Amino acid sequence: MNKNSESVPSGKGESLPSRHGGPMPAEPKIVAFFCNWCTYTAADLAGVSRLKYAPNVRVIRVMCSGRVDPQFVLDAFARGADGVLLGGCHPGDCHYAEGNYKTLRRMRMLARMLKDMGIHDGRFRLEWISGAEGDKVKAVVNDMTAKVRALGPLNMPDRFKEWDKEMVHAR
Amino acid sequence: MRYLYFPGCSLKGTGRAYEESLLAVFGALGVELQEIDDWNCCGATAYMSVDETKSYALAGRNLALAEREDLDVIAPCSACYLVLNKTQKGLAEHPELHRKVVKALKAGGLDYKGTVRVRHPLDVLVNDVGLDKIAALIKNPMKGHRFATYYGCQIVRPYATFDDQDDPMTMEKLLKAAGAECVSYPLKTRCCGGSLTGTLPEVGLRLAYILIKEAKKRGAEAIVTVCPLCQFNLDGTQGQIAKKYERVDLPIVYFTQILGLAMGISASELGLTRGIIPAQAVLAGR
Amino acid sequence: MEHPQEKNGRPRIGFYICHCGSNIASMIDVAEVQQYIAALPGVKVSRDYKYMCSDPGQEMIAQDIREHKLERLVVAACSPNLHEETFRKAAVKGGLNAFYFQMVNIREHAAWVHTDRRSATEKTKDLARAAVYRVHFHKALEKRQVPVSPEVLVVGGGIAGIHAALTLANAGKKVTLVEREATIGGHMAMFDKTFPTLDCAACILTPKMSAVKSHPNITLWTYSEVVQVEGYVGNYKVTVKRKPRYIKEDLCVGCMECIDACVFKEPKFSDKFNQGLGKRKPIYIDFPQATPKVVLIDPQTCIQFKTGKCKKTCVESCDREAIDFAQKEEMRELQVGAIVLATGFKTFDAKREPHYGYGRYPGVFTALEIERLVNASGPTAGEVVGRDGKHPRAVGIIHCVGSRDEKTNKWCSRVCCMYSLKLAHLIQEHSGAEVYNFYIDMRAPGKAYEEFYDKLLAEGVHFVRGRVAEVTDWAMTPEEEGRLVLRVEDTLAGFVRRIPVDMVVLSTGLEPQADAQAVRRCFNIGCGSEGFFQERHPKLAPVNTFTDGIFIAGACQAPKDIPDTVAQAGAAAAEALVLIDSGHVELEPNTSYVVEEECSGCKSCVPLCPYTAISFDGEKKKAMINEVLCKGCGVCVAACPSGSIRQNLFDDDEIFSEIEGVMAK
Amino acid sequence: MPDKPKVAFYWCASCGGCEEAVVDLAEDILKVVEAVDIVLWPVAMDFKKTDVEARSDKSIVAAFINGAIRTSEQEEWVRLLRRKSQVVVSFGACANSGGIPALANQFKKEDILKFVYEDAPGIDNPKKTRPQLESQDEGRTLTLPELRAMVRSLDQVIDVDYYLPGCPPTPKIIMAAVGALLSGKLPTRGAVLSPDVALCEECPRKDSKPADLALTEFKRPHQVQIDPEKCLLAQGLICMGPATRGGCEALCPAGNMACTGCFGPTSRVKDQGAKFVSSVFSNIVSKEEKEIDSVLDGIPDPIGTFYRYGLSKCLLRRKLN
Repeated sequence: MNKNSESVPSGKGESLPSRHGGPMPAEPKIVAFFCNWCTYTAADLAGVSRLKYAPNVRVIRVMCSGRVDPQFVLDAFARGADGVLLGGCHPGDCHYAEGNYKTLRRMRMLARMLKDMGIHDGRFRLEWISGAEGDKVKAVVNDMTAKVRALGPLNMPDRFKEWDKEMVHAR
Repeated sequence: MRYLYFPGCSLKGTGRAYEESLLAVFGALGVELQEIDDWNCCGATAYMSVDETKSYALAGRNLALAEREDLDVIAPCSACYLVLNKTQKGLAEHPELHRKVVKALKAGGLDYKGTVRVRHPLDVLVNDVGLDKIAALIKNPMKGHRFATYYGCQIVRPYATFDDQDDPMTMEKLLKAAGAECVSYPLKTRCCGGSLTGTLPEVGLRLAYILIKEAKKRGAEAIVTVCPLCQFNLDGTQGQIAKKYERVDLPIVYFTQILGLAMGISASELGLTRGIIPAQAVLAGR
Repeated sequence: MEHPQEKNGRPRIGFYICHCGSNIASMIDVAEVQQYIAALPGVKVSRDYKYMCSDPGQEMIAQDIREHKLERLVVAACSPNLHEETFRKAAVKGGLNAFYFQMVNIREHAAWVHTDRRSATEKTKDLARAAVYRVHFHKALEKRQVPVSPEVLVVGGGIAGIHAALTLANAGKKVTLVEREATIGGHMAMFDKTFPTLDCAACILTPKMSAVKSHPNITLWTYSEVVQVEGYVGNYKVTVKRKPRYIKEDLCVGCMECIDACVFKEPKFSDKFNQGLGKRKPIYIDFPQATPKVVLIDPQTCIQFKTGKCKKTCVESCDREAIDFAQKEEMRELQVGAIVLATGFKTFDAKREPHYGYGRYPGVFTALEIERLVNASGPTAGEVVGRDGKHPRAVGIIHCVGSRDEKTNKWCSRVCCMYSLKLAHLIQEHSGAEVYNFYIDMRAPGKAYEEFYDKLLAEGVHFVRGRVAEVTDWAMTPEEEGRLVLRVEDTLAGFVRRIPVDMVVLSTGLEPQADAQAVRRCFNIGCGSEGFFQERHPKLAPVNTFTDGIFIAGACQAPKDIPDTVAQAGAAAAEALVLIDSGHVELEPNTSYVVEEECSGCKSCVPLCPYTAISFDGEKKKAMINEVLCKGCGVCVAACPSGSIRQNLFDDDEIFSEIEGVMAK
Repeated sequence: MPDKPKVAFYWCASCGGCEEAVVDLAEDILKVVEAVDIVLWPVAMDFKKTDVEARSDKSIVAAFINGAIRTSEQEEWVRLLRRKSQVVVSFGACANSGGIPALANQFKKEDILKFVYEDAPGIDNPKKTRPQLESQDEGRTLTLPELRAMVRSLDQVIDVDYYLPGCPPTPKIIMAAVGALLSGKLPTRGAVLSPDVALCEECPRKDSKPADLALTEFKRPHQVQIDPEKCLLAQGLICMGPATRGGCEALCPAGNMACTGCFGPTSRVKDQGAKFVSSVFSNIVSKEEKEIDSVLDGIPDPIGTFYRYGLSKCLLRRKLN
């Protein structure tokens, strides 16, 4: 019989030791879904303008922020993302007329659910960034990276393993 | 309507007439001014250039005292208004500075979150009280009186919070409501020479002379100001101006004094007898 | 041609990473990434190369596809917005379907924005791995071909719109030119002369205006506005509002007898075309060469409209019976393949700089007002006089009003230095006054521009380098009495000067039109942060927008002078021609489709489609997507509660695998 | 005549409803009993663990296991059954995705124990006694299974071959599954033995669903007089039908109750709650954050609503605390 069960889950909110265990915590990874017409273009513009920002974001291109299924957000967290960022066109500016409003509605609900599941609200962010706002890409990425770094690693894959240790044969 | 009141040193000293007229006018308008308990020097001018952090802490203490009440602060003196606003803004924009200042404040049992709004009486009168309410209380309009409005350098620069930086018009609106006329006075935000009369008297005096001469030339019977330092300088240097240039004899009054007169408050209550240059012209017909 | 996939079901993948000279290689260890990806399952070829987009680079890819029987292609290089098409073609050249390819953006999104080589390299590995995971799920697709409507809409009848419309019409295309004002001509029609040649603006513009009017291929709709744009490249449906001018346009010949006959004997109302410096009657025409030469009635000032009790002498005077008080606003629809937007600019509101006294001192004018003053057909017939009727002895021209200013507009408006020189010349010529130019820097980069500046210097116009602090009527000397004094620090002489003048000209800058945001929304294009329309690429696609089939020309894109505007209008017309003459457009195959046997008919998707591409089949009780209407946003795919809608290029499998790929270790 | 195929039924963290469902087969149960040899069924027959242990591996043709995995004992049992069985059928919502018990994944184990043994109304336990894994009684050592820190679906503990969805599975799909099993006509391993189309397909209210829900508020069942004909979502009720696998013949909507999602998602969906949110909330009318929020306020317990039967299978598995 496993006597170790009380330690799972940790009981200290989100906190979990760094995935590398060493003194330096791992750099956070943020998965971003950027819409092709505004935010992805803005990120291109930031590049062309040689703005410098934190290397923590991995951008996945979608045609419209409205393509982003809340499942993608949960899946990104479940696979180890420390933060998830959504970028779409400003309200009223959607290339597809109103896709971003659909995003907004879903994501307001998803944000509540994430909170209820104990994920800090700093880890999930929806931003409207137009194609001209390369500087906003920089500002948002830097700000979010700093905040997520301060929250520490979320590290769901290791948590899953940790949680399953209470079973006789952890799968 | 209730506000906290930060008088600063001038309004208790050389600018007493400003305080008397301000309190009288606000009283007549039913606006309550509650003097901040245990306020200290705002930290104007010299402090800032000697030790910035300390001077922020000094000004910050006043903001901290004010924050204990949930009220806007009225700072009638231009220098106080500027320094308190600068401190408010500085603390909001520089977290490190804010941390240091709060540390100093905590040593004195105070704290400052950054929620205080520092307002100028012109702003409050026009935007909170409203010209309609003021006009309704004008019993004795200043018909036929012509003034030059003079704002000085500090209340619109560098922060133009309630009026245009180059061509402020709030005072004109108030004086018009009081029945007076305002001459076109393009020098309304130029330097009065105040800070130079001590160090470079020649220059300071010339600047004051230019302001007074131009106002007279444009047919103003007095310069109406919002700043106790300008008032003191323009009023107090006219003797020297007479020696060096010519006799000018132009009364320098506060906008609150003119408003008060129009509201039917007596000249003595409004401190109109305190000026070096007698305000006879202003009082004509009352 | 299709290759059989490997036995384990994993396709054979080729991976290529570009150095982009040193653009990428200086910040990303491309060799390390290349080796790392080479070790991933399914990757059969992994290479790095100096310039992947070059011919040898593309040839190498095509060769590898053939030789190694590659079934998927991943290229890590610049943004897909730049070279996605290039590598799709390389794939096709090698015999692979173009959509078995995925591009990884490691230049704009990594090399150029990071400063730490280690973390930029790690990020690149993550992004490349995601693409390698993703291509596994790619499917062979074909672009859709859609026919293009052969007509073009040009919006805005300034010199840009005029030139674009004429170019297209001369190439045999049917063009509709829509202009908001009652006449075409735009700002250029207000000018007297043009710099640096000083040829008369009207002389060079009016022939083009009449060419527009008489061209058999051009339909001219003035006093009209575009209110709605639907559809997509090659197939735009445009709704235009035609405002009533209360004159039957086809009957009026522009004899102007009605104007003479108006019950108002004298012009009484502020004349907008003349910047308020002149007066007009309620029935009027902007200027003698207005095109179309058709009068209009302003219902705000016309007695008949205000009281219904006018003698209507205008009606009596018109033997063609062209006056129609009952005219109503009309909505008209157009079907066009391409749109050229040439909506121009507005000038900076000089009242926003109160220290220059515009609106306070009658002696202060804007440059556009002076254009009308010096114009022979203007309100003073070209005589330079102040509002007080006096001739100025000295005139000060202040440059950069509303330009190069942190407080207002940061940009250089590009034309003000040159038009200030022109106005200086004309004022001096017309009035003999002393003219002062107050400038920050003289900007005269253009053919014969610097020479024009030299000419002005030789003509004795004064140049003071310094930003004017204020314009004031505060006189300090008898010479200044009753005049306007410009206080300025002369930064070449090194002291503050007071220069008395009688007339001040504010060289106001160029701004986006007040309704630029609404217009860009209507046409679904972007604006830069300053509000001018955003071109697709600042250098390589200056007249294209991010919406295919919509092109921009002239000052709506950024301030520019007439030669540049005309050149850009020609370019926009050429781009529109390319589109139309190709006869069809190719659309990305990223459409969505419903898997019929999986659909429960819940209708959740139906209202979400902005293009009404989704319908509900009442017989089958299933949703259906019309592929022709679908634009591929994917909103319905995300919203299908049972996962029964798929999207080509962005299917769930593809995106989930990308997530897995970026996060895998 | 060869032996009849051996079949086992077992229950874990469940309410007993799944057992009831088997009984609900009515006379059909007799056909089952006729056709198979039941070697384990704790609710109805007296077999011991040792009986099962004594059987050779893979000697049981099929084990039907209901209930979520919450204790060490359940874990032990299902591993044993996995070893002894050729096919394991996860039976019902709790086994499939955690079911109602998995809502406990929103709470810490300690908080649950404290509530149950100390704070719950009606508890009289001044010594705060808690069940112990081991205790002594007259010289004998008594043991109790351990409560795990979280609730798991069956397939989070052992490999599962087939799933029968529902809370509980309906007699119809049970019989279909048994039939398939006995005839050897089983679908691909891992399949859910119910149609892979969402519930709306078979809902009697389907035709009354408007194309555009244009949602402006959500109501809870007690706040509204439910129209028995009209689509429930169109009445502002949260009906999980569009995001829930069909097969139940829309029992709840037919009974004037909104679907709560017990059949789980279709095979194309990884996370039923997230997918439902993605769908229904896109159809809120408002474009303003504040207005949207006030519409969302109509759903006071999102997790309990969207993951009523499936929190174990939420991609995040449990609340972090």
